[in-house]
Amino acid sequence: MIILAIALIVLGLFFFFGTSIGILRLPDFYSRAHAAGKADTLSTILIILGCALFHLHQAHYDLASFHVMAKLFVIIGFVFIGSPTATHAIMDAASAAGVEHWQKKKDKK
Amino acid sequence: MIFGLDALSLVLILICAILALYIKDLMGSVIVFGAYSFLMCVVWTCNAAVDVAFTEAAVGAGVGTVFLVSTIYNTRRVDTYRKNRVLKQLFMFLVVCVVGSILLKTITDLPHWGDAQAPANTHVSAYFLENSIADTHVPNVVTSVLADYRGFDTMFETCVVFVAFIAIFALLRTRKIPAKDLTPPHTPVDSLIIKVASHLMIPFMQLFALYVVAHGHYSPGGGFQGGVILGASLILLAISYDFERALEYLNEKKIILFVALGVLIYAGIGVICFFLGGNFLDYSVLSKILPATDTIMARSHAMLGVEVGVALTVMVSMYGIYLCLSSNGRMDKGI
Amino acid sequence: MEFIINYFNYIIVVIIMMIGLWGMLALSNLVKKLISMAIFQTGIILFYISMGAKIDSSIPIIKQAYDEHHHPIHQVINNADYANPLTQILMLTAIVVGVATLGLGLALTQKVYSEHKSLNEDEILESLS
Amino acid sequence: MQTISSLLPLFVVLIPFIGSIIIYFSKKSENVRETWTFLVAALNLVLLLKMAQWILAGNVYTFHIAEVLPGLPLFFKIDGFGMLFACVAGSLWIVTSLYSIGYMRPLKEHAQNRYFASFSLAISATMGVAFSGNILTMYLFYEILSLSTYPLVTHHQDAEARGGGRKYLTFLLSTSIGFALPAMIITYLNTGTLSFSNAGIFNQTTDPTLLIVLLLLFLFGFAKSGIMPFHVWLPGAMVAPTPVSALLHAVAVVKVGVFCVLRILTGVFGIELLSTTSLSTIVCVIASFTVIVSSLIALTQDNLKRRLAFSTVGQLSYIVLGAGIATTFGVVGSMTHIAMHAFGKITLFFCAGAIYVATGKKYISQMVGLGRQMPITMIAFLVGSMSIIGLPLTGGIISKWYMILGAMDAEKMWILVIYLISSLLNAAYFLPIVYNAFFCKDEDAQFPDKVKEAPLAALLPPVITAIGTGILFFYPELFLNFAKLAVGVN
Amino acid sequence: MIEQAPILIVVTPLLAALFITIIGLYRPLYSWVLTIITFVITSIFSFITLKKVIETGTIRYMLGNWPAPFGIEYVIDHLNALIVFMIAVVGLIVAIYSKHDVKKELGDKIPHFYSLFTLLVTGLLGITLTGDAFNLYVLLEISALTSYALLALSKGRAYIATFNYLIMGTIGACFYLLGVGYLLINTGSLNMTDIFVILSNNPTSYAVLVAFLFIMIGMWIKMALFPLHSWLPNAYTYAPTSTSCLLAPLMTKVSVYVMLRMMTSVFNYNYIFNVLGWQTIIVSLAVIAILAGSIFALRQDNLKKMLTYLIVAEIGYMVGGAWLGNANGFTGASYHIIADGFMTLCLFLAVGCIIYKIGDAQISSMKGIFTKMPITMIGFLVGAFSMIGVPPTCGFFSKWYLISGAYEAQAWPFMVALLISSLVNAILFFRIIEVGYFQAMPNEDPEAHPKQQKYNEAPISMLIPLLTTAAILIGIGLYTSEIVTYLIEPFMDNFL
Repeated sequence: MIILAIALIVLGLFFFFGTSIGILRLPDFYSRAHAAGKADTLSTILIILGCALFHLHQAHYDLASFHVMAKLFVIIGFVFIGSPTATHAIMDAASAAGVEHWQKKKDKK
Repeated sequence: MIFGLDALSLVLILICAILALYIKDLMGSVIVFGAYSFLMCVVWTCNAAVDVAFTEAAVGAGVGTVFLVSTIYNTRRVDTYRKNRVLKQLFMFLVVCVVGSILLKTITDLPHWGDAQAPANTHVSAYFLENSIADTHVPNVVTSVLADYRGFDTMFETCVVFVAFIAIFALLRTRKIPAKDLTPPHTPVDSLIIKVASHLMIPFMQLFALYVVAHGHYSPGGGFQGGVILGASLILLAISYDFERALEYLNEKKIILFVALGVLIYAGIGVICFFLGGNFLDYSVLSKILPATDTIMARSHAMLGVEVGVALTVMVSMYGIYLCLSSNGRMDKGI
Repeated sequence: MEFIINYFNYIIVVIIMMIGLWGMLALSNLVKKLISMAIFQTGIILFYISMGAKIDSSIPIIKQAYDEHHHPIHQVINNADYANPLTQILMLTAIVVGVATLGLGLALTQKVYSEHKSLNEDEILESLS
Repeated sequence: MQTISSLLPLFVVLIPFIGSIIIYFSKKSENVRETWTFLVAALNLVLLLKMAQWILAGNVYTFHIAEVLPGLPLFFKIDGFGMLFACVAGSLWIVTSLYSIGYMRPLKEHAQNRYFASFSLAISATMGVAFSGNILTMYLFYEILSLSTYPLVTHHQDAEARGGGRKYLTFLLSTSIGFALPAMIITYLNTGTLSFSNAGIFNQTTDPTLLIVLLLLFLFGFAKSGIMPFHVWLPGAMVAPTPVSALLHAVAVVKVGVFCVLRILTGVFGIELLSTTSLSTIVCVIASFTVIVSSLIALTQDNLKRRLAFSTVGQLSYIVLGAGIATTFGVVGSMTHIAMHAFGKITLFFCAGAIYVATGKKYISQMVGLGRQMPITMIAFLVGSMSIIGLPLTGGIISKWYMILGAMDAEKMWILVIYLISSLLNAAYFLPIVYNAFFCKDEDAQFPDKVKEAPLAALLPPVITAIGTGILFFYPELFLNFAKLAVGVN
Repeated sequence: MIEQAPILIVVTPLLAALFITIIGLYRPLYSWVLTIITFVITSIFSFITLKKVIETGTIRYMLGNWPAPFGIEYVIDHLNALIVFMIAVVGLIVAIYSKHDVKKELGDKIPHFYSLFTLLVTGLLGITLTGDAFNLYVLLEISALTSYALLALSKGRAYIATFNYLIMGTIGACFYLLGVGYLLINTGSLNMTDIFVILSNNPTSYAVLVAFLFIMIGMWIKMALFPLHSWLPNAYTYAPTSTSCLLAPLMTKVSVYVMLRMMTSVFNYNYIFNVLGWQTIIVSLAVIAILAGSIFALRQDNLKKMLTYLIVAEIGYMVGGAWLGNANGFTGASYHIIADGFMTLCLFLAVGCIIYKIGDAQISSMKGIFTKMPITMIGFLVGAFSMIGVPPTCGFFSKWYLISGAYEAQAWPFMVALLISSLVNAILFFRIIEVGYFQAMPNEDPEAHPKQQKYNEAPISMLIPLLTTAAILIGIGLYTSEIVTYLIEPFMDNFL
């Protein structure tokens, strides 16, 4: 169980790493936001899940720990709804404000 | 009490603070400031001040940022005016250095960080910790001190929120047609996704807020935090839909009414107390009218009532302030 | 190292407050002034909170045991086990006061902008003189 | 010698005050207003005389108004000196108001209500000063007097009046606040009391330098006494209408100034202290300097009223000088001189005003040969100037006599010289006027026969006062007794 | 009910503010009546308290019935009972006065104005009464926020001026909070009496000095002592009339009182004067403040702005008097709080009437004002004489005590500054009196003068408060000895 928890957390951290690289490297606003939106959500959920299992294991599966786990799941739900919506809202506003899309450069000749 | 985490976030906080003042784009500095507040929450959790962290997360990072953003939305993002005020800045820097050096010199006189025997931790606060249960049956000492021992402070604190709302309302509220340059650059997005999402979220937020208010006796939280979250849910409503929809729930008159009502509940409980022969805010005498409560439980119940009043005022005033600020007082449309 | 641990918070407090103070006095943009005001206040709040911290103590919520009639069992509470509640309450108040002031300041800023069409102190003073 | 606590003093102060309010709000009808003026003035005089006989019987009136500062009340205490001054002011007030009617009506001055109102307000303040029992009370009424005479001085409300009034208030207020107030406070902190007593409230042990500083502060602080260099306001205030100048220079203002100075010298420092220390000399030097210089300036003036003003400055310093000698005779003389000079000088002013009303002439050079047209006025003028110079058959000589006696007692011969010179100077700047008026005929017949005497209301007062001056020569006891009572000799 | 009077002083206006807000939603015009009723009740309660204090001495009121260091307590001694009474009366007078003016200047914001107005007074009353250092901070913020709002309810330059005031005021409040923090970290208590006891037992450390320093600086910013005064003149000049009439007498004076309170009942008086020994520095600061205030006032041609600079000068009086370190000086300072409160009120009320009728406060536009609005000018004159220090107005007696204190402390510069400032005041006010008295007529013709200006006086509801204040000025002057013997001296016996 503890192994699973640690695995989840590590996975989440990995996606986080990807997110930050994406935000830094990707060419234009939309792709960056897309990186932020998707991978970020996923990694958050994974990490929280890992924490939940970890706490469950630490607390020897008593009632209180399930209580905590329930709370954590609620948080997951919020992130799951909130984060993509926020990303969507930002992108929508951007397009409304008329931010250019990026496309591959044609060669000069 | 993890010193490492504390120190790390403090360093980050310093960076954020400097950045927030350095960045020319106001929106950027506001966002950095939001990050600053969140890091502050971490620090306070490290210092075992969960209630403060909670409040800061809700008020400082949440609502405060919204206020700042809506002001920038109504005014201007970057000010193009450049004037050389290096001299003034240098002079102020000297002043600040003097003050800072005075303060730094005292540091060594202060008790160590985390010293349980420091006078601040022994004299009065010790009494609170040791007698809160016996006096009020409230395990969360913060709540008991907030609402009972120092309840008078809290009443005026609520009053401050009330004042802020009335002041902003009286200042900004106009019924004139907006001037040209104040109209928003683009109309807010009107998308189904956001509406559905907020539909999903708002009930839970409000439920959670009520939990925070009601459960403040036993867990972190209380009137302020719950009230701010309630206000945030309303603000979310106003953001995701438009003001007309939001004002259907709470129109202008209701807002003012409820803001006053919240404080009135608080002060009213106090007044009832001295009509029952006790001092002002002496909840114990309420046991005369509350069924089946001894004086101690009376305090506990009265605290709940007080918290409700606080929550009401805070909720509505945060919402109202947001409406005024983001629409520059026209209350027709904002972000 | 000992010294650092003992006084690190206070040093940071002083630095933060001074940054905020400097910003309030020296910057020309009104919104920046308000942000520095908030920073200044958080500095003070940090000061209070740091003075209330206790090493290896938990949050100030008494772990209370109850008997079957849900009456609290009398137990002796050790002051050192819980963080100082007093400073936290004071700072709750301070935070709320801070955000109230911030809101009012922002409202004023909007009025100033609609009056002078600028957020910059120097520019406004020039337009007045 | 008993102390009577009675309301009479309060009435004497309040009646003119209430009168002024009534007068201010009385309608534009002149008769109503003037009836009120006379009623008030007469009532006041009656009360004064009633008090006077008790005072002469050797009693002292007191009235306790209010204890404004802990252990430092506002209260009245009327002894001979205060009574003397009050009687002078009260009696001359009637004459002056009669005169102002004769002066104002033909010239059709504006805002006469305000004029008469502030007039009686000034009198009320004067009475207050005369009756005050300690420095604080005196200071209070002194300030009220300065402020209430401001509308009188600036009555014409033109640029000239504004300048005069500005000078007037600047000098009076700045000196009283800048010098008198701190002096008073320092005195209080050092002695613990401010009440006058003939013995003086300082004792010999007080630090002499402090005493000197206080003396100077007081002398210049009450600048109404016109001691140089703080006399400037006096000629400046000549822009006022003539009755006002008469009031200012003969009755109320300047006399209040010297009254205060005398009170301070006799009641606060005390004659013994003055005479034993060097203070007396300081006072004498300052005063005699003023006497000589002002008389010399008076010689050069062509405007009659300005000449009179400078002669007033000189005469005031006479009085201060008399007190400065610090012998009983000297003090008695100077106290009496207040009355004598009041009668003499007011006569002169009345005459000047009468001339102005009748002919519109202000300058001495224009008054050549005036005696033929206006004999009565000029005779009155002659009497007045005789009294000022101190010639027999007028009251002036009595007071001068006493002062000279005092100077002899003090073996200060140089003061005799001062007196002599100044009297000669007085003669030099007064007699030519009379001489020209009677014995020179005007070549360019500038006075056609239609010029007659001034109207009766303006003519009567100078005659009355002139007669009064004469009477005072034969019955000087009228005021002498008060003065003797005040210093306690018989 | 009598023993509840102390708290009722504060609670009445608080509740009233809420009711005004609610009722104002439906009946905006009732709010004026409500405000007046409120302040009548408040003044009655504060008078009861004053009487009780004189009879029985210091009253301590435990809020929530918690014992002193743990709960918040109200401490009503002789001095702050008096000041509370003054605040209530001033509130009442301005409330009556404000009727027409508010209608004219604020239009549809009347209920908000009055609820803020009432809350401001609540804050000030609380500041004066409370015995708890942190509670004082909260109330300070309430009064500050309300005053920002009230000042900014005007138009034009008021906004930026108020913004500066907001920044400076927040700095002041934060400094105070910091000082309280240092006190807390040294003593572990917030109750003033408790802190006083602990501090007088313990050896005083450098941190205590810093605490004192920061509290003082905070208060000096709030009361606009000279180098820190820059926010005051503009903020008060461009404010609505009623607002400036309320703020000018109260805000700065209450800060001065807080300074006195801190010096006497939190820190040890001996500690301040014998251990620290800053008095010479601070008295010279006060001297500079007095002179600078007078000089700046001379340079103004706007009457209201001139008065604001006079406030700065008067602050110098009080700070200097308090820091002379002897009984007379302290008496002068605390007496001058009352006296100056009413003087400033009187003058601002008069200026308000003038603005109401003439439209602006430019001195040049007051020609012939004496014949135009005589009653207003009578009130103005009384206030002016009190400022100059003409007996028997109260200004004279406060000067009396201050000068005595300066003489005892051998502080000659302070003494000279006092005298100079009274002379400057004389010049200032007689300049105005001349303008109003002489320049009635374009042509220097006295005959034409009475007819040109026609009688045009402010409404009665503005005149009555003005004349009442004028009467109060003289009344205080005549009852000086009672005030000093029964109220100020017993207060000073506590620490001198």
